[in-house]
Amino acid sequence: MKKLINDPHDAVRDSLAGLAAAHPAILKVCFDPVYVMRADAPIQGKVAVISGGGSGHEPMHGGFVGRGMLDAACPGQVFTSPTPDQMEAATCAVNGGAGVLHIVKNYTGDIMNFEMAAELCQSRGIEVRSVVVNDDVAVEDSLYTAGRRGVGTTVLAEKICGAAAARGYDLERVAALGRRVVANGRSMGLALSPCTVPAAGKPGFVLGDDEIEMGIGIHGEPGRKRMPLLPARELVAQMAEAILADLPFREGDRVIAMVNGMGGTPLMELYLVYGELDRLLNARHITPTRSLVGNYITSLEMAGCSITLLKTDDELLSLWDDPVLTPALRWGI
Amino acid sequence: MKKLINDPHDAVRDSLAGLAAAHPAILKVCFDPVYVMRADAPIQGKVAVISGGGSGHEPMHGGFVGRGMLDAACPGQVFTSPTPDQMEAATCAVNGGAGVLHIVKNYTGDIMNFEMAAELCQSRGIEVRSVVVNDDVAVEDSLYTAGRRGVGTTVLAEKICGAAAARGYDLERVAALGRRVVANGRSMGLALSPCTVPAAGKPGFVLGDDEIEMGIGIHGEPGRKRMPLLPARELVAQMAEAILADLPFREGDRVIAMVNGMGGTPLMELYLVYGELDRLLNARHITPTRSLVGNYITSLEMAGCSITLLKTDDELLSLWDDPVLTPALRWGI
Amino acid sequence: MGDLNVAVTREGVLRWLAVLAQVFAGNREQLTDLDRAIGDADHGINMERGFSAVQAELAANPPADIRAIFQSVAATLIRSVGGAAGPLYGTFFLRAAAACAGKTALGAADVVALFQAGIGGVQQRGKAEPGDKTMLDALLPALDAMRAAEQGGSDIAGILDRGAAAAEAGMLATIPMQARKGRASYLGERSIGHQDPGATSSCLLLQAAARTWRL
Amino acid sequence: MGDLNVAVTREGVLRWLAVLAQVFAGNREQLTDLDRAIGDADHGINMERGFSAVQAELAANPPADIRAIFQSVAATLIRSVGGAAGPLYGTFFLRAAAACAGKTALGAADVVALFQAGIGGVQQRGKAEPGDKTMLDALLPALDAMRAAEQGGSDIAGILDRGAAAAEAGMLATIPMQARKGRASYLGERSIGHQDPGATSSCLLLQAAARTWRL
Ligand SMILES: Nc1ncnc2c1ncn2[C@@H]1O[C@H](COP(=O)(O)OP(=O)(O)O)[C@@H](O)[C@H]1O
Ligand SMILES: Nc1ncnc2c1ncn2[C@@H]1O[C@H](COP(=O)(O)OP(=O)(O)O)[C@@H](O)[C@H]1O
Ligand SMILES: [Mg+2]
Ligand SMILES: [Mg+2]
Ligand SMILES: [Mg+2]
Ligand SMILES: [Mg+2]
Repeated sequence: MKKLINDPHDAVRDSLAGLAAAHPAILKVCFDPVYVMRADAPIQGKVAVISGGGSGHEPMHGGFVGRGMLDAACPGQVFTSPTPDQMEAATCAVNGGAGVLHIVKNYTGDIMNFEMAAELCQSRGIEVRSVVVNDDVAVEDSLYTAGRRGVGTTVLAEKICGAAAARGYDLERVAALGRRVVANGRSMGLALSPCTVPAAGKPGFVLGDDEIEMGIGIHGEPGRKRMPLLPARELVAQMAEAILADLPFREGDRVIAMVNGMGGTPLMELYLVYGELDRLLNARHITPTRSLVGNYITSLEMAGCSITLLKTDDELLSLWDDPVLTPALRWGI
Repeated sequence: MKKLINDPHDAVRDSLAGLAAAHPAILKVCFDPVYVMRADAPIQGKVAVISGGGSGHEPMHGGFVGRGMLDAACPGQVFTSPTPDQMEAATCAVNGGAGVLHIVKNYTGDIMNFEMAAELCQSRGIEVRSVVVNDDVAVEDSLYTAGRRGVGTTVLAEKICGAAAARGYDLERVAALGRRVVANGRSMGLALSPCTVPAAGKPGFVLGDDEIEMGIGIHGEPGRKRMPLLPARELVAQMAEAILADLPFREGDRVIAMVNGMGGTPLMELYLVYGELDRLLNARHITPTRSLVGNYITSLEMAGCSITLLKTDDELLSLWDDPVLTPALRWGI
Repeated sequence: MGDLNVAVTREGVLRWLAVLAQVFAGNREQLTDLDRAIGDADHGINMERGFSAVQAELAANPPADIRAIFQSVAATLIRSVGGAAGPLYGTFFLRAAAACAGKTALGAADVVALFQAGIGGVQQRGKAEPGDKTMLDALLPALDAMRAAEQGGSDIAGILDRGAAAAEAGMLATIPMQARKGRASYLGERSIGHQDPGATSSCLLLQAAARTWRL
Repeated sequence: MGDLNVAVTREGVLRWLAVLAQVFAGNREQLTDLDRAIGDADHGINMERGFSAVQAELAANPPADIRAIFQSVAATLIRSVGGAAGPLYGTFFLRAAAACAGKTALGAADVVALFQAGIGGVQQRGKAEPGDKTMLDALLPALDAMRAAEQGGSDIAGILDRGAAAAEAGMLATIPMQARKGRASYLGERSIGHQDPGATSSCLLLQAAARTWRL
């Protein structure tokens, strides 16, 4: 394991210290319990939007804290959900009296820890609503399982809910909007290589020289299948077909299209993937009205990518375009 | 070799097609010869700023084309300098009558190809000035060698010269500014793992399990020495010391500090490195007034990072803060 | 309710927790490897972090009685483990604490009541069913076995021995199961053929209890 | 000035270029491997790309005479090779073209003049000195040898043979050199012990010429 860290046990903390040092005007980091919050929080009268999850997915979520997006983020250990005390402290710190939205990715651990936190916050008299993101079409959905994983749509939900909160939407409306984003967003990913949790010291899985994992999760969880590496065009087609068929997306739809790197994929390849996706969408008469290409929800140094499509309407697009000022997403300010 | 590409020979083109598709409002891509240009170029009366170099360093340079930064970028084959016809075509396309600045990294190939292009442009009656970036302290400077490589300071020079051109500085002033940035910027990098040029199919070098290359170039060129992987704090200290001693930077200096990922390094590690750098600079009473943490000048999927420090003054800082709208660097717009 | 000489005392509980810290440190790799196969390769790391944090907290703020110990354990696990295991084992000890209210030592029936409350809490928090390939597939058979042993007149050591044996059988029985809860459920059929990490840590928890009170 | 039957004609030059395309395709890996050791692992790729582009261009737009061929080669190399090799070999052929102005066939002295002009161009463009561990360390000895052979009365085949032999010796002599120009110079002492890729491609260029006119 080769990593630019000091001690595996301090990696998350040391990294957060760097995040705080790099962006003092945007955010600050509190330790014990650990959370990242807007430098100017709480904003009185504004709904606060919070997210959190295991670390190792940077810039998610800490890199999305700032004006027009998250009020706070709670990073857990690498690939391990944060604990209720973190969400409780963050919720109390950023509550501006208008209630707090928790954006939660659908993993058993995240769900349970956020649930416990929400109970604790409610008992302190803070209104909390939760939106659960479960957009990964790689996982067969079923009433008899933990359901689908939350992946790329989380980024879009955080941006759009953050914009709505900044506009003054009330808690119910921001939560409803979050659910609408989740209902209209779908994702799928693949891995070319595994990643290594610092404290574990060895890769979470092993792939053959020409093998990829189609439908990979963001924690290195296995996906739909192992298969040989194919030309990018065919891999994009497989991912895009699965996504398009699922909602389903239809001719005439306008989408926000994200091509996300898993952490170890060169931008050159991500743009190549975007080019293939763009071509495929246009052939289906689906319009990618907005794009996002880069590392947004990663898995440490994993090589691979994911595609997220969000079917939009005028309201979602206009919220998407609203100004945002965070370490990882910034425009209009 | 596992890459998200179709055919190694088309990788650069396919990726540029994706860049164009993702950012139609910002830039367009011309093929034959290949260059990326601002969607709204030429801007009459404005000095145009152009850069170029081998591909594989994305987002550099194509990702820096847009308002407030580059008017055009000329991407070569992977790790191979572009050819004079590209620079000539790009220069003609973006020339707004106020002359064109070429920002060139100090590699023999880049120098010679840009030189030939400049001759061709001058013979067409276009005023061209060149700024050569040679900021890599890893290479011993000497009159008897090709000199130092151009690395991270290139990004800062492109931003600052682009801002100056947008403000209406004339060609001589923009060129002089570029030289001032080069004179005040220093960089050094290291690699944890190699990278593979698509057309070559195998890694450019090999490192042992616990070995790193200190002073790596951005094409996988060997650096100062092979050495064992040390804790990030010590690696940062070695890089920072080499940089600080070189200019030299002094107590009281204000710097723009960039921690750049080589392409395969998780953001978590880059922020950790920034944290260590910030601590070290503060201990020396050098103030990192602005920061940039992420993948800006990469080497395909190489794992590793580089540090760039630019000693600034009020003019440089204010130009740095000017609005910029490119795929990879954006603020104020 | 059993001979008080072999009852569960404050000291016994502390010994159990000390053993658990050792056990999870020693089985860190094994649990993480199991989680690598069908999860995200952190279960052993999570458990070790949690139970070593428990030791630190108990040393810093020694609780007065069994209930307070379990409350401290619950709070520590909840704030230090994270993931699925944190809330689940945290809830286990939270409910166990409630079941020990007002008691300075526990007899055989109290021990069974403690596990019943704790395991009920896991079930309520995680909403898993038997056969879902989770820690419950070790815990529920253990509870049944302990209840039967207590009704059959076993002493505490005997009860815990039977519980540990049943937990081990339940743990092994997770191997052929297809996961329907937790991270392993994303794997669908590919989860078959692997032992569940949480069932394994639950088995270790019961084996440690049996060892503690057997001595 | 040599028997016109063994003079360098338009057809001979085209044959040489066809051989070069094969030679660089066949030595793509070797040249790239040499460049991997002390450069950026692309020299073979660059040379193959360039000389196959030359073939395509010559087929599409057949030039009328030797000078036009060299002009076409120069333009094609300059726009297709990139890196250091593109401008250097491009300049070589640009100057070679100028040296052939007005000639339909070249005699022995013309051949030497051609190489002298071309190599002079490389020197001017790259500003390298002998011993800097570059292609010049193959080209300059070759030029000296060809000049001597021509003065000694050799025919074209003999001149090119001597040139190729000297280029090969020059190429091998780059091994112990420390690079002072080009990408390998960043390596300092670590460039010692490796054969220079550009000197190797220059040697191949001369060997191909010798082979072409020996037949
Ligand atoms: N809903 C649930 N009910 C009971 N146990 C569960 C549930 N979901 C997961 N588990 C248990 O948790 C274990 C995984 O714990 P751990 O690896 O620490 O958390 P995570 O899956 O969040 O990484 C699984 O092996 C399983 O036994
Ligand atoms: N200044 C120079 N003069 C002459 N030859 C040079 C010079 N710089 C580099 N070369 C030659 O170019 C070769 C490398 O070519 P190539 O790999 O195609 O370009 P690059 O170094 O840009 O990747 C070197 O091996 C060397 O022989
Ligand atoms: Mg986990
Ligand atoms: Mg090159
Ligand atoms: Mg786990
Ligand atoms: Mg090279």
